[in-house]
Amino acid sequence: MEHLTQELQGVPLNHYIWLSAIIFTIGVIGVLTRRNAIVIFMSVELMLNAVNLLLTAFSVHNNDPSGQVFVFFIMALAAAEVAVGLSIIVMVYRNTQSTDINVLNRLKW
Amino acid sequence: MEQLLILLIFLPLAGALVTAFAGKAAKYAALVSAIVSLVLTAVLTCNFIPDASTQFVLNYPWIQDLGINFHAGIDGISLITVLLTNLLIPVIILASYGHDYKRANAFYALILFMQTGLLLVFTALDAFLFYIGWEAALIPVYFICAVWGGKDRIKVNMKFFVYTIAGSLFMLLGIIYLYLQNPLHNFDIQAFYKLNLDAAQQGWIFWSFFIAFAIKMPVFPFHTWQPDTYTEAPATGTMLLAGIMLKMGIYGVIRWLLPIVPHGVQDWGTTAIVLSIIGIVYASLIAFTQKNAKRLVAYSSIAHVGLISAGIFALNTQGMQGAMIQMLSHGINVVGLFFVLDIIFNRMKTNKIADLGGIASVAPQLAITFLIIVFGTVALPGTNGFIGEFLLLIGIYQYNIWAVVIAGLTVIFGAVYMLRMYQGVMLGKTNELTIGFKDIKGSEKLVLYIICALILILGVYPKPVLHLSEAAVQQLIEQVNQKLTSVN
Amino acid sequence: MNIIITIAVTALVVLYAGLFKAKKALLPISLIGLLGSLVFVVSSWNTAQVFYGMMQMDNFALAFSGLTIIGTMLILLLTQNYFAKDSENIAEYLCLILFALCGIVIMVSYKNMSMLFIGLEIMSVSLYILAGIRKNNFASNEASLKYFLMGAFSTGFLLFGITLIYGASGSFDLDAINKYLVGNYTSVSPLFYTGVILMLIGLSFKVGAAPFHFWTPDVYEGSPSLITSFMSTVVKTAGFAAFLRLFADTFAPLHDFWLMPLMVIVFLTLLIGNVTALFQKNFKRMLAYSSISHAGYLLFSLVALTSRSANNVLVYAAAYTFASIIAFAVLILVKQKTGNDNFENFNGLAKRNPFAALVLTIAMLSLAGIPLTAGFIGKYVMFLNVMTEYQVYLVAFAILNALVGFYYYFRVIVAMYFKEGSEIVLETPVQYKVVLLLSVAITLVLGLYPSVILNLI
Amino acid sequence: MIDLVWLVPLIPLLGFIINGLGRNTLSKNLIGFIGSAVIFISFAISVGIFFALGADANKSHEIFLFDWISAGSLHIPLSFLVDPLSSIMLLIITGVGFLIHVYSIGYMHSDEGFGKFFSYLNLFIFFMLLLVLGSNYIVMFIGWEGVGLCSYLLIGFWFTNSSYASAAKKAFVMNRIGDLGFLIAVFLIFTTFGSVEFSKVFPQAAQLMPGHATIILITLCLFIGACGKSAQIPLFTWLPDAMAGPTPVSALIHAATMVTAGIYMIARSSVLFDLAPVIQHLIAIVGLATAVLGALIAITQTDIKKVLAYSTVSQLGYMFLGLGVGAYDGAFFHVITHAFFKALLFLCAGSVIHAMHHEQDMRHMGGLRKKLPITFWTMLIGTIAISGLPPFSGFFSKDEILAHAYESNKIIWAIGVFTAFLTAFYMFRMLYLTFYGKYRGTHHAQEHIHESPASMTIPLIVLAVLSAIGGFIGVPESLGGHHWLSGWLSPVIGHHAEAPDHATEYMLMAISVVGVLISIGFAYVKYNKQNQVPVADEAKRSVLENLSYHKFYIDEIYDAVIRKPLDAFSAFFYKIVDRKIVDGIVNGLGWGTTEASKGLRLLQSGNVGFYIFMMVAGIISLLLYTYLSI
Amino acid sequence: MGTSVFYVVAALSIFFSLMVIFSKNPVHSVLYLIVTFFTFTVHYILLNAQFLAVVNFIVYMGAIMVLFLFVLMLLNLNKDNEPSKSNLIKVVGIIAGCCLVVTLVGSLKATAISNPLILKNPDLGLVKNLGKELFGPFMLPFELSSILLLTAMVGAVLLTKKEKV
Repeated sequence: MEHLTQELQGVPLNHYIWLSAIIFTIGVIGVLTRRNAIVIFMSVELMLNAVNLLLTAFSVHNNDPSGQVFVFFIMALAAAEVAVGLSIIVMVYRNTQSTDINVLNRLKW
Repeated sequence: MEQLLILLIFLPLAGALVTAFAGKAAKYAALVSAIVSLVLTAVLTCNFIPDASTQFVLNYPWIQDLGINFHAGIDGISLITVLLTNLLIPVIILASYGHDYKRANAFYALILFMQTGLLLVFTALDAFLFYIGWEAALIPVYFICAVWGGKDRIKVNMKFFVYTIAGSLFMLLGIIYLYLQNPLHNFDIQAFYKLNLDAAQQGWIFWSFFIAFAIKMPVFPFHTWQPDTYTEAPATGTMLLAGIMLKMGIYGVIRWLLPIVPHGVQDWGTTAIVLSIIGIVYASLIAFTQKNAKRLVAYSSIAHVGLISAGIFALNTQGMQGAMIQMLSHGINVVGLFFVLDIIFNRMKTNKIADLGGIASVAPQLAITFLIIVFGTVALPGTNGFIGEFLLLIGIYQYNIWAVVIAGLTVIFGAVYMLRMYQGVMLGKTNELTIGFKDIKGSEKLVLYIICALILILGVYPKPVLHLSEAAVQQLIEQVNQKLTSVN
Repeated sequence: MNIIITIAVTALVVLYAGLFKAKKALLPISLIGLLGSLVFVVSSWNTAQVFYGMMQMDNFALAFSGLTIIGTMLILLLTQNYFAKDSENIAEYLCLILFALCGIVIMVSYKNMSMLFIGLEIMSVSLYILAGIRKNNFASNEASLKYFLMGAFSTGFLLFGITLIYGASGSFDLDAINKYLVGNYTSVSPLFYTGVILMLIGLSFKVGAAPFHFWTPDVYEGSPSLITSFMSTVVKTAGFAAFLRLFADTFAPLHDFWLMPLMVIVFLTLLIGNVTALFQKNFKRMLAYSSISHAGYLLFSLVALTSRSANNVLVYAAAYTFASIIAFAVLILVKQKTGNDNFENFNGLAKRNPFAALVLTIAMLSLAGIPLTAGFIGKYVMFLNVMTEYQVYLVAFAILNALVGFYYYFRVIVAMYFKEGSEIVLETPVQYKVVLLLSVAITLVLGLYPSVILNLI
Repeated sequence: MIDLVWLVPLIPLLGFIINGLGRNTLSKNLIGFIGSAVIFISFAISVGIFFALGADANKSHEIFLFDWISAGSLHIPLSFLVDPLSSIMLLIITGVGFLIHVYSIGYMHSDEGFGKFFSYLNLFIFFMLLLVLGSNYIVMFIGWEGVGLCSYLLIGFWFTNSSYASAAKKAFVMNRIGDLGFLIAVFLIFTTFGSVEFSKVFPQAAQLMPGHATIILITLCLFIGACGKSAQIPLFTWLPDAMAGPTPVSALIHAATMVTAGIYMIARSSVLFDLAPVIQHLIAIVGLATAVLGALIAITQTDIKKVLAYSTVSQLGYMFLGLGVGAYDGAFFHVITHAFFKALLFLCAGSVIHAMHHEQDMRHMGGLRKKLPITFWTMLIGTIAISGLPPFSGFFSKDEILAHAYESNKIIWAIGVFTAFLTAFYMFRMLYLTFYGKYRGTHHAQEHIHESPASMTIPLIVLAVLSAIGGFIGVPESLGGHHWLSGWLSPVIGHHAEAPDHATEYMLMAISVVGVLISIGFAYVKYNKQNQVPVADEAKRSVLENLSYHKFYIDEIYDAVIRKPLDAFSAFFYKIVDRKIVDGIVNGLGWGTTEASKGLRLLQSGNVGFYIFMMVAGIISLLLYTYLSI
Repeated sequence: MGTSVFYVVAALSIFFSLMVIFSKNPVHSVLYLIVTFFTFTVHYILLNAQFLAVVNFIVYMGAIMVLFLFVLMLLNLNKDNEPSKSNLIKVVGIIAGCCLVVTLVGSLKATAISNPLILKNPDLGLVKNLGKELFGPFMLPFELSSILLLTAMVGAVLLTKKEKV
């Protein structure tokens, strides 16, 4: 473990940024292209995780634990959000028998 | 003595509250309030020393953080407009007695509320207070016109409201700008007078103010709200609009535009005069063939106001004094005209000239009073209209002779459309409709007699009124000229 | 601190009271709790306490807390009989509102990004739920899901922004960030700029500024009116307080950088909010668009950062809050009688219920920004604020929009006074009367004598 | 006595007020009495003033009443000026006015609006007196417009007839056109001389060089004013229409007094006009043209009042001719004599009309000589007077003008004389058609024809006497007189043209008298001997006759050139410019916003995917900005 | 081998996350997401953020993903019956995504920060260290997140429980 981490110290910070940005964007693309609310939600989780990773990288870079603490909060939020979000989806499904977001267009204009 | 002014300004507000809860007695309560105001104004006028100073000054901090004070006072110019307001409001209230308005308490309360707004406008020495009054006068009249108006009232009044408030918001922009320029960071008019703005600044402040005033007056081409609104509004609303409200614009120009941005006026005054004069001819021409008498009078009002506006921008004592007295005269005359048309409308349910005619044979009293008002409007010597028009024209003449030649067409055109209307409505043979016309009586008679008396008295002996404002007007013009010569 | 504790404890007490079926006691308990917190607000005035370096209860925070608490109280007063007919779980609703209020108090007082995040999320999650509490109502479902999906999405950007700022400055603490900015003014990391922009996006979403406003009309319309009133007043106020704390203080050194995007946002927000509101048939939806436009005006305080910016937001938010509460209160009354939110239902209201009509008129005048109402003072200070930097074109544009605003606000007045409507008599319950009277009194007092609030912060 | 001059206008004003207020309550006799009495009192005072002035060495008295308007440097007092010119005008106005008032008692006796009529007449007298008494242009202007008002009221007296009402309006509007000229002249005077007081303006003006541009402008404007009031080309068409009013009105306002106000004004401002020879020429030409035109039209008219009206136009042209050639006193002389004989003629015509039950068409008259003897004889005197046969009044005044014209320009004189022949012709044509030949009306009407009551005939007789002898106030030196009038007016009208030498004058007189006699003979042959009667309206006429009969189509031309284009402009401005363009822009803004609203709200598609896409687009653009700006 | 582990794992992360959004069956998406999260856990370990790695493993993969799967099964969505959006929208979405990543990275000028990541304090991500931080300066947010969780709890119950009507 010790060894492994020592080995990895050569990765430039901007590669982490790239990675996070790419994964974040993949999440965004997911949100943009999918119609299933649950999958969209999963894409959002992907975005959050990208942020988490970047935060951790910055935390290490800055040698500051608070970044990792923040990740912890984000996870707590994610948990809360998942609970609420999924119950909303379930509730909607009960009424519409669907999780397709395109069904949700009664409120417009 | 300051208490007198406080009382004067807020009495109508108190009256409005009382009236709002007076139920059936609302119209009497309103009249009493208005008459008390009139008496107060008379007392005030008697105590007024006709020099250039501002008297009865009130100055209380109001919104200190923003440099806003309740700063009001009366000088000769204000006094004329205050006089106009408090003179016409009772007349207008009395004139509304022929109608049985629904929710009369609200109706009369709104009138009185508006009176406070108007008085604020006419006495404010703090730009913010002025603006507040400006808007406070607008809201009630909007409701008066929109609730009690004709069938097209909603759309028309919306236009009126949005149009006027558009102007006033740009004025607010100008006021804020002046406030920011003012090192004292307040809205005091004297401080504004002392500002040294460069020509570009003055130019755009001129426009931000002028558009607001031009819409209110209205000056061509900002006038199109006016004929519709006048036509659709209930008679009382029309009288308030044409008789008093319109003077807010004129007063604004005199009090706030000329002394604050003299260079702006110098640069753009010609444009303003040209617009005003175009308005005179244009509106007169349009009035020629109007089929609805109310609309005709509306256009005539544009023409008359154009003359006043041109006279003010001519920037000399005669023009300005003419504007002062013409404000009063126009207020009286136009109220009279609209009242007569209202009497006719009340009875005949129409103001279409073609439907009327021959009323003079069945209602001689009305015919005579109407005639006097018409001739007051066409500025026959011996009536109030003449004094103002004469002074205005002489003022414009000193500005430019060609301006007066064109503006003077109002003398001819006014006679043409007014007499056309008079002939169409009153003369000729009676028709099936007008044969049953009942002559005026009761409150109608009283109102018309008062109006005619005012027309003649002012026409024959205008000196006391002219005297009231003379010193103030002269000081104002000197002030402007000084500013023009001192800088640049 | 004790404000949050009081509110949170109240929420828990309410939750328990709900368990014990003490329905009658719920509202009083909540109100007493809020009153208690209000007392704390007043008592800690001018103390500027800092808690754990995380929360700063300065006058800014206290003033906004006070405003949001009062707003919440008024809205809670409207809950009488509101939920009862379609749910048993009133305690939970109240509890959620109070939790959201907790989040709001955090949002207005945070001194650390983590607090902002937590506060924002407490509030948002509560609102996701509250928007959907009409479980069988399709609109409510839709509102809830839309709000949730888009909210979660925008949170991602907000977090990314926080991350980048953290990456650049090495801290979540606002003071430290500000110190970093001031210290490295010439060499601020590019990460930071992007972070600022992303945070701008995230917060714009929360306050419903264009082009991140799309959730607003749908969610406002679909949510139960009471919740909408909460969202559009208290929540919006909180959003702006959060916005202000971050941008007006911490990011102030970068003002030149984020001014441009902000201006674009302001222009778009004003335009879309006002112009779209014009053609609405549904009163609630119109209010939603109007709230977007008000967001535009509120952002004026950020266009020109002056010592008064914060207070201006407070004034504007107060004016907007009370006027909106009136509007929603009357809307709820009308809707309970007629079943939908369309303008036609307001036809002839002046006859059916003159009091409500008058009060709503004043509210509309205030929203439109007519003098002698609080709304005018709000707009005025905003205009004044940006005029100090001579943003003449912005103000001119705002004026044009305000004109459009007059048009749609007056539509309500027109409907109430000038149109003939059904003869259904509309009664005003006592609590509604209290709310309406209080709000209208505040609206007028602020309009006539705004000094009471002008120098609060 | 002179200090009491304010009573002169005030008393008629009182009469107006009493009659006006009591028009429905007082009896007709009382109204008639009051109405006439007040004028008589004024007349009496005027006579007193006249003699007092005659006895006074100082020929000019200003009586200050009160300050009327003052604004800045402009001070306009209400003050009166009593001098030879105004004192003589007072006499004419109150004297002739009184007679016409008396006449009206009889003439209007059966009219419903008797009280109203008298109050209007009194008001007219008041304004007319104000006009002549004013010591400055503004007071004059008050009277000037005031008489216009009364003219409007009295022409439209029978307003139920809408063409009468239109005639009234036309009169007022045309007067107003002139008034604008007057007003501008006043402005010019004020700015040039710093005052509008006669006593300050004229001495200053006398210092100026002749032909000074401002003076020319002032006099031109004044002349435009005079044209309106005194019915000169191009503003004369209102006067014939003004015959719509009751006949005493035509006599008083549209013959004797008001229409001569223009001459009075120019005579009053003679100092100014002397400095503007160009304008004087213009006046002469316009006057002459008007005289000819009026006479030409009068030849073929069939309405007895129209003949007199065009004759008035023509005579007014004469007066202007006189003014134009510098014979101010001659013109003024003609004003006086014209007041006598034209008032007489109108009143006679009124008497005829009264007798014929408001029949005015001469084609339905004839042979009235026996039934209306007094009317006939008085009218005969009037006709001779206007034709200019010595020693009747018209001869002297007309001759004086012609003599000066001859001095000024021979062609002008020739045309003037020709016009005089025409005058004699159409006047005698009228006389013959009315009083000679056979009665051509209905039998029913014939039975009711009777001489008018005494209240009408006495004024006729008085006026006939005046017409006959009135000329003796201005007998020229060539005929052994010493032209009292000229001497009397000399303090006011300082400069006046030299009369031609006696021999020339005799020759001129001879030519005109002979010519007139021939014309009369011509008329006699045609209308008495041959009993020719003008053909019916629709009958065919020769081209010239047609032109004359249709008044040279001037009304129609005005209608086509001025009124119709103006109305078309009005409609255009209203319907196109105002509604479509100016209002269209305003409404278009509103419409555009609404359309924008319709469009923009489609953005809110309800589709979450779309919303998010838009958000992403926004985010991308903001990030792009960031990329570009750092 | 050095840093290549990171790149391999990173590639895997990207690959699986792409699979998440492109697999038609939601259940497959969830499973790919779990795998993606696992790669994240590896990243955390590589960054020596052991506590986070554990939490990520437990919370995300253990709790959250199971919840997702549970809901999917509950709602019977384990078929790829999602009506897919039109290709146009997909293409547009992808293009938008690409633009986003380009602008995002571009605006970061990330290439400028090429200094390698150095773990200055190996204990940074250890529980002890984080605990101190969490119960020290971050005490308040930590406590307050309880409200968040409570809210979520109440909300979840509220929304999914059947009303007695």
